[in-house]
Amino acid sequence: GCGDGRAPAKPGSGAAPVPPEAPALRPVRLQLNWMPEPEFGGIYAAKQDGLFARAGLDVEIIAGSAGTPTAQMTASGQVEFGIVGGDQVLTLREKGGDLVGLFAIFHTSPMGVMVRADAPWKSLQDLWASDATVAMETGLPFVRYLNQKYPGARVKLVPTGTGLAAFEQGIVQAQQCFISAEPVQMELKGIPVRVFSLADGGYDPYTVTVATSAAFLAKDREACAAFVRALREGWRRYLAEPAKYNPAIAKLNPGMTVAAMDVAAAKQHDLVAPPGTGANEVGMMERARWQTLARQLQELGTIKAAPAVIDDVFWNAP
Amino acid sequence: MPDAITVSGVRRAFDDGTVALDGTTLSVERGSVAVLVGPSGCGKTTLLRILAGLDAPDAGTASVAPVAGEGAARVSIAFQEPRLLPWRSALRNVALPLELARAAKADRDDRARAMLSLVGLGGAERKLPGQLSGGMRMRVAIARALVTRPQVLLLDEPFGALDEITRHQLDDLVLRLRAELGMTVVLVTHAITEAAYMGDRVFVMAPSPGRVVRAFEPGFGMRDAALRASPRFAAVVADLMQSLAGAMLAVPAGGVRA
Amino acid sequence: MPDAITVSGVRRAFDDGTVALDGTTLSVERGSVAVLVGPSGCGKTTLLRILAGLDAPDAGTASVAPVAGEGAARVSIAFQEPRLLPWRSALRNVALPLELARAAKADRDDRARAMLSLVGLGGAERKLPGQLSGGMRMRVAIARALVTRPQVLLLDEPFGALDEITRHQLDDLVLRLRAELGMTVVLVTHAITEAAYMGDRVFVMAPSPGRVVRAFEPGFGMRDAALRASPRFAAVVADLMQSLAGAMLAVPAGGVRA
Amino acid sequence: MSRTAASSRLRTALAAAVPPCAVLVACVCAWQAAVWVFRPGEYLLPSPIQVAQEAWDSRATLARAAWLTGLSAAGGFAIAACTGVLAGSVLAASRFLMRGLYPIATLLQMVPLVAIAPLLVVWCGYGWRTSVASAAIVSVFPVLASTLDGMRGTDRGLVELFGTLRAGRVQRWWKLELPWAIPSIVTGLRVAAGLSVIGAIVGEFVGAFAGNASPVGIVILSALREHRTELVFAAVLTAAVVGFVLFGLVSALGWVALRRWHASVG
Amino acid sequence: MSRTAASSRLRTALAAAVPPCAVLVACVCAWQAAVWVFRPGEYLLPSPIQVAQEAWDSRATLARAAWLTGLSAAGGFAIAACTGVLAGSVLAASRFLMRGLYPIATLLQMVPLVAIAPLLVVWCGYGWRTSVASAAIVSVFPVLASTLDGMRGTDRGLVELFGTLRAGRVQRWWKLELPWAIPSIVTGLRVAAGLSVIGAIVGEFVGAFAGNASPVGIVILSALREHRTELVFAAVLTAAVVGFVLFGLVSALGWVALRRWHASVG
Ligand SMILES: Nc1ncnc2c1ncn2[C@@H]1O[C@H](COP(=O)(O)OP(=O)(O)OP(=O)(O)O)[C@@H](O)[C@H]1O
Ligand SMILES: Nc1ncnc2c1ncn2[C@@H]1O[C@H](COP(=O)(O)OP(=O)(O)OP(=O)(O)O)[C@@H](O)[C@H]1O
Ligand SMILES: [Mg+2]
Ligand SMILES: [Mg+2]
Repeated sequence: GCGDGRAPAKPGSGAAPVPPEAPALRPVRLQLNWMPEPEFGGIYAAKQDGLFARAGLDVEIIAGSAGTPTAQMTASGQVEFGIVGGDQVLTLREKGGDLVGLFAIFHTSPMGVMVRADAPWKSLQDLWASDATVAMETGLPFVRYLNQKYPGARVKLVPTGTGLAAFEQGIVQAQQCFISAEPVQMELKGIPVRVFSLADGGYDPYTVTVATSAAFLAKDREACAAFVRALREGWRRYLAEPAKYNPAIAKLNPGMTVAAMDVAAAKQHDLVAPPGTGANEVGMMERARWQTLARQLQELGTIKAAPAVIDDVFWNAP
Repeated sequence: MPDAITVSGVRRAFDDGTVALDGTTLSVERGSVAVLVGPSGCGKTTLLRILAGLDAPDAGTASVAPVAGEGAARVSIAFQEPRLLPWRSALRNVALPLELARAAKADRDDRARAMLSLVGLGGAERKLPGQLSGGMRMRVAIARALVTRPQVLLLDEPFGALDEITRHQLDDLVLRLRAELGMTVVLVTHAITEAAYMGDRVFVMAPSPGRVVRAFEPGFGMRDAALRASPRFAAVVADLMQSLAGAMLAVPAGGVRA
Repeated sequence: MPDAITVSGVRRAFDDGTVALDGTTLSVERGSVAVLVGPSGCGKTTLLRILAGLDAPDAGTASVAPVAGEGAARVSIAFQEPRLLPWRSALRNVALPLELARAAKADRDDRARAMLSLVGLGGAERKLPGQLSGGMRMRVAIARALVTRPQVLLLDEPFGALDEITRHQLDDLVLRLRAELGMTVVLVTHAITEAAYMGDRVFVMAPSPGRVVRAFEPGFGMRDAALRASPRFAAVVADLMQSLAGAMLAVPAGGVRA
Repeated sequence: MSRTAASSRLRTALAAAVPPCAVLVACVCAWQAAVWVFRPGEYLLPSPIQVAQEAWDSRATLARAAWLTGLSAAGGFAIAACTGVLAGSVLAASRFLMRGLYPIATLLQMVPLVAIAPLLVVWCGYGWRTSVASAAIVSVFPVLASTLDGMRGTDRGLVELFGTLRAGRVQRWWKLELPWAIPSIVTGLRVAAGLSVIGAIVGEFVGAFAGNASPVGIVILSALREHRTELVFAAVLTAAVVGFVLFGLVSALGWVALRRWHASVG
Repeated sequence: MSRTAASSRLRTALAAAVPPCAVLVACVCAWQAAVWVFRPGEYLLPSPIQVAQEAWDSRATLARAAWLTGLSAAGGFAIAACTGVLAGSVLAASRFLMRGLYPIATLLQMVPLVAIAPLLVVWCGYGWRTSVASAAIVSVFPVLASTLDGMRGTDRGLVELFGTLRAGRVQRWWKLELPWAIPSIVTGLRVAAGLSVIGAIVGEFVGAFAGNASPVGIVILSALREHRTELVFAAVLTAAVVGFVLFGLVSALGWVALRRWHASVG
């Protein structure tokens, strides 16, 4: 497979085999926060096509799972790069873990709340005023955000640990989701759903972000830049032709079929690269978005103070 | 009197090849005292276990004739070790058989207390087994065997850990209860004088394999202190001693090893 | 000869109020055999445990004079129960003290085997304790106590579960080893004849509380089968029996209860 | 007389408390020293002082969480204790049942809770029932195993004795095997007491309501996601306190049950 | 002679296998019947036939997962077994240590793994090390507790005997207390064998894996996420099989160790 080993790219695994006389590749590790899925499609595309190798890097992609502490691993230098949430960059910095965002996979946050199509609620506000049972990952800032935005909430919050079974069974009436994932599954099962987007609701962080530690960035800015450039090219290729890469990714994920990946890839396309995004703009982050996030988190009480210099928090590689 | 116990041609061989009993034959009249003597390891305990139904012969038959009365009280055994429940006081250990037979609480405590004082442990009712001396523990076990007033009593060297005077008292206690209840008694002992004193019939056993080599009737009617001092008694003891010495030298009869 | 063991004014009261020993005084000459007799529960085991260092007197002193030689072999005790390791064969149980003293393997097996055949268990080396009869287990324990060739030997009713002939053999074995090793022996026994035969000195104890009520010297030099049959011997036995009966009736000397 | 006894008992109890306290203090000091020396970053390992500060600040939340989780754990423990002792006794009574059911019982403890969470939530609903069920499932096996073990170890001689006394099966169980197995059962219960807390917390991870009154599991989950490591540690310590209380109760009960036993064997 | 012995031993082994198989078949039938009668919905409780079908289809994935998780569980179990027996022995040797450390040891089993995952992953790094550590943490306490328990139950008479024979502390441990405690330790190890599998899986839930290594925990998570309940059940059964193999190995070892013991006490 393409995920393992630090050996130079193998013949047949990509478009551009590395010439043997090339200088030794620099080994770096990238820690995912979930199993291999289309939301990491560009990463696998870059690996498969030898883009990392061409950039002088031997990238080891490490799959994560439900509780993998990628933010801490990245901040402490266990791995060079990790997938974290934008809000994690800010909260961890306050605790002494100086993460820096390098590449935002989703331009628009894919977070949403899904209800059945025939549910009575017309908006998040409606839902929050009801006494419905809602499955949410409490502790994530958006839950605080909703609670603060719609005060006097009566909804009953429960964990998401049952997967979709409780939603399907009707025991929970609303469920936190990635717009590109759970709703698709429900529709494939013949259960029509509606989704309230959180981004539309005013909370739109860079939800899936490749980050590194400030220390590594300071030490090896060039490697970081090379890594991000390869990643950007990988994403460009993946967005153009996900079906070319999905079979290899599916091999690494025991639970997900190629067909499911193809659907998810299609659904996420516009969230990663909204119409009109230039080829060199995928993954680029805006200062204003980070500033808004910092302000929102401060208002929620998740962080005590916004970072003094917002430019320390992220770095758009040239 | 009919026989209460008949053992005929019993053989018992253990897994490791030891033949503990072979061709053992004996019978015990109802209401009489049978004594088993023999060298250590000659199969006395094995035989008693077979009679108590705790072990089964590989060949031959052993039967304890059924008698009237409540089932539980029929056959009583005192093992070579005390086998007391360590968490129960002496009194409650003695009361155990009555408790298991669902006797009324007051009744069983009274009977247990009476039996404990008959074995000389009047003051020790509330002691736990760990607080008793070796001989006291054995006496608790004897009291437990007697408290049900059984019709067949199997005693495996119960008095070995007792001083001679206490032992004489318990000998007389057993004889008295025998007379009262018409009890059949099988007693294993190493004390030749005790064998002579107690036995209506004494069976001398020889080892390798265990078997009866002599059956002997001392023929004493009344037993009392005077008997122990009499020359008749001394003669029987000497005779028995001779038999025992003979049994130890007996040629193994088909035994597998010494 | 100097005293190997001195006990003076020893008192031992247990938590539950039982006074097992009070004002017990005795001494044992080096190389002699002291015998303790007394009714069941009079504190013999307690006294032996104090001598072995397993229990401590509440008042008074008890001392076993130090002797030359390896420490581990100094004092040896055979308990009233066999106390064998259930997972070790007879041979390996006997070899245990040598093993703990780090003797060479071949040597300790030889010595253990020799001792086992001296106690009459020549064929039973490989049996586990669960496969031995009660008397055989006790003999294994005795062999274990003797195998280190100790200088002080404490025996707590070790021969109670043995037939008289085996018992006589073991009596003679102990006397022989005593002569060979210059061993000091303290023997607890319930058999008056054994007390008379073995004892250079016999201490008669009375209960409630336990104490020595008579010290007695049979004064036999050579012991052999002829001695047992002699009238001298019978007289000593009768005398001892009398003392024991007296001890059982003795007025409690300040004891808290019967 | 009785006054002296009472005061001496108090002194014994105090003396018993010294070693764990000493070790605890040593541990805390070591932890603080480690934080000073290695500076692992607050987001990884906060110092005991920070944790104590956070615990104090969140005392109301933590106390409520401890109460809720404690109830679930205690309920699950009680169910596990009864079921385990009964099932262990039944299994000990029959060779066939033991061979047939013991392996099935081991299955119980090998099912990751998250895999059966949907079933559990559908059966028990959200709320305390799920965490009680989870606590019971997690802690039943040690009780069962140690009961089985203790009963099967009953002295053969005493079993024979009961046979000759024609004791019924129930009598043998109640008067011989159960008392004999008590030391072993108490050990099993001790293990179960600790496990029931973790079981309750894991149950809360999938099936508890989050709100003003959140149990420990929810507090831990939220704190983890907010990177409030001090609060995570404070909540874990709260769970430990709950566990200790349960453990202490079991030990005390066990001590009472064992007292006579030990008096007799020791 | 020896041929007969071998064949009779085979027959005994077969006879021993009958009860669990019978019970297993009964359980599977009951499950199938429940699915037919209650129709709970495939996403909640698939039928055994569906699970078997899925298990067969994913056999390569599951076999690999079983191997990876089995290695972690076995590694963690081995660590827990050694640590538990040693620590239990040390604690049994000293009243002070027991009082001081036993409570601390119970703490270990009350810490939800997810709470210390960051520390664990940062210490152990990614890959199998985290799941081995997690398996060891989860299963060490039962071993410790049962070792302690077994050793403290050593016959007082035999301890006295060793005292009079002037045995050293190590000799007493090795030649008396350890053999005496073996039945109890084996029970603890059995409990630990099952727990180590769940520990490994929970470790996988928080761990990270390079390459295409998907242990059971990952299969369960991704199947849950993808709503493939049959695959979840198939993976859970795979975990159970791994657990049974470990359990079986421990039982077999225990049987060998106990054989002489039982021969002697039984
Ligand atoms: N479970 C067993 N396995 C193997 N051999 C055994 C077993 N039980 C007893 N034996 C052997 O059977 C023989 C007779 O044992 P038994 O206990 O009946 O002797 P005994 O006459 O009662 O001896 P003692 O007077 O010493 O109690 C002995 O050689 C003993 O080793
Ligand atoms: N641990 C204990 N707790 C309370 N009382 C005890 C304890 N050990 C012994 N005793 C009591 O002390 C007295 C003497 O006991 P000991 O065992 O010394 O008697 P003994 O002379 O050896 O008797 P035997 O000949 O029956 O073995 C007995 O009354 C006994 O009940
Ligand atoms: Mg016998
Ligand atoms: Mg005694």
